[in-house]
Amino acid sequence: MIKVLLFAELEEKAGQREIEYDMEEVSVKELRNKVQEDFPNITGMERAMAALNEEYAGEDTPVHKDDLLAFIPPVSGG
Amino acid sequence: MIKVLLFAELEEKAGQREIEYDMEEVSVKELRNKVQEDFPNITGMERAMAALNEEYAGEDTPVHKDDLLAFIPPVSGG
Amino acid sequence: MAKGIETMSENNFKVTYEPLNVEETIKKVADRNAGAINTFIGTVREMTNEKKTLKLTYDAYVPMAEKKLAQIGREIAADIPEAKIAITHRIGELEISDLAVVIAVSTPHRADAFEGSRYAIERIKEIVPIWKKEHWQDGEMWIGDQLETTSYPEGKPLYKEATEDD
Amino acid sequence: MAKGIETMSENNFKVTYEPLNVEETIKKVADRNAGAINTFIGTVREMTNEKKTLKLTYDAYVPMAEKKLAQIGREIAADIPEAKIAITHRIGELEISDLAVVIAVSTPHRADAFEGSRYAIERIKEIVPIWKKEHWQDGEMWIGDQLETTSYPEGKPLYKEATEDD
Repeated sequence: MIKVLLFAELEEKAGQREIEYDMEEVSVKELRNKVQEDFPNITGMERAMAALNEEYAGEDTPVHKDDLLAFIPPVSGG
Repeated sequence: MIKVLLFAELEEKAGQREIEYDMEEVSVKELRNKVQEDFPNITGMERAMAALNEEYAGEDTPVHKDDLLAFIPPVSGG
Repeated sequence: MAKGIETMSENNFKVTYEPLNVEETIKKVADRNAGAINTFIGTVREMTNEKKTLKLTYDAYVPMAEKKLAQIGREIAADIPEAKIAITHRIGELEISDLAVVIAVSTPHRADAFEGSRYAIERIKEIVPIWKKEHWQDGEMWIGDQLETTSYPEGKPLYKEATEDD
Repeated sequence: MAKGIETMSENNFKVTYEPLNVEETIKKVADRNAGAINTFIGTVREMTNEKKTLKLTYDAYVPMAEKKLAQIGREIAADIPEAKIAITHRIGELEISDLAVVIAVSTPHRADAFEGSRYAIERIKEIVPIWKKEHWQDGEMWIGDQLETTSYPEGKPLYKEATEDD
């Protein structure tokens, strides 16, 4: 399983923080599109940064089984 | 009486913090010279700022009976 | 010269639901050769322009947020090897005047303490996965979402002056 | 807009023989519309270049020093009307790591808090009649006295970058 995490507005629109996909390998970009397809009412996916296993990752980074991919909307801490 | 205050190294060299002079009117500059005369081992009088009644004052400012004149060596707080 | 880094444990970079204690964060940066400690505290402000905030909710991707806070500490120590840094960020529901973040930076000389502390708060607003939801009388919104202009460069966002309304 | 000035009592600017408490100074600048508090803490550093400090003695012309601290508060509030400022300076005998001064500045936005706090510490080193005596293994000296270059303009010394070894 690949676990996907959504936060802040993404989580609120999706109605859940975690999604699991039964995939072997997929790119960040493909997962981003998949989430948007599965949750069409999510807004702001295109502005969210991706983090693979808690480190920021580019769009073409491959994501494997057992990886954790988080979509990080623009942050506003501090 | 005019009360004169000395601090830090001035006080240490003079051996006292307070001096009283029985004068009616005198300038800051004259008092500065008087202190140096009375305590010839004081060093650094020429670098000390004068404060009349707790406010910085120039050399020609007149000092009157009952005034408080302090000589403030370069400060080093903080 | 890596002393600062050695003595900064993971414990110096925390995300917590508990109310923040300034002294506790300051204690983490105590050092016999510190002559200066700069502390930056972010608090919940009631008025932003004409809008009145009732309360805030902070959420975080906690393990990654703590890693990124520690990374900020390492970035500062790379510039100022003698610096010791501690950052604690609160999440959950915060009332007006509550402390949201406490940053403490100790250094031998004061200019470095100011600089490190300022760098830390600007970097937090760039790379640390923590989000603020504003609750106003007439609605609520996850902040950041409204900033259509915000975008991230790949991997490591660069230091820049953030907007002052954050 | 003079709110900051009104709410800053004389009590915000103190010279004391008691150990300093950071939280106490911070409490004095609490404000519902503060989004940022910057705190600068000056501590007794053991090593300055190759010289080892054993302890420090601070002395002050107390009533004038408190007046000058309050003046610094007014100078900051003249620039940043919403700022609240508190400064406490300790005098007497201080050990390594003891707090010598605590400055707290609260403002709605963070850049002003940093600026106010930095201004305060630089101004303290210029106009506040407080003196530090260093005690080393091989002697002692009132600091300031050794700075042959230090001189005061008439009345109101101007803001300038002080040397970083202070």
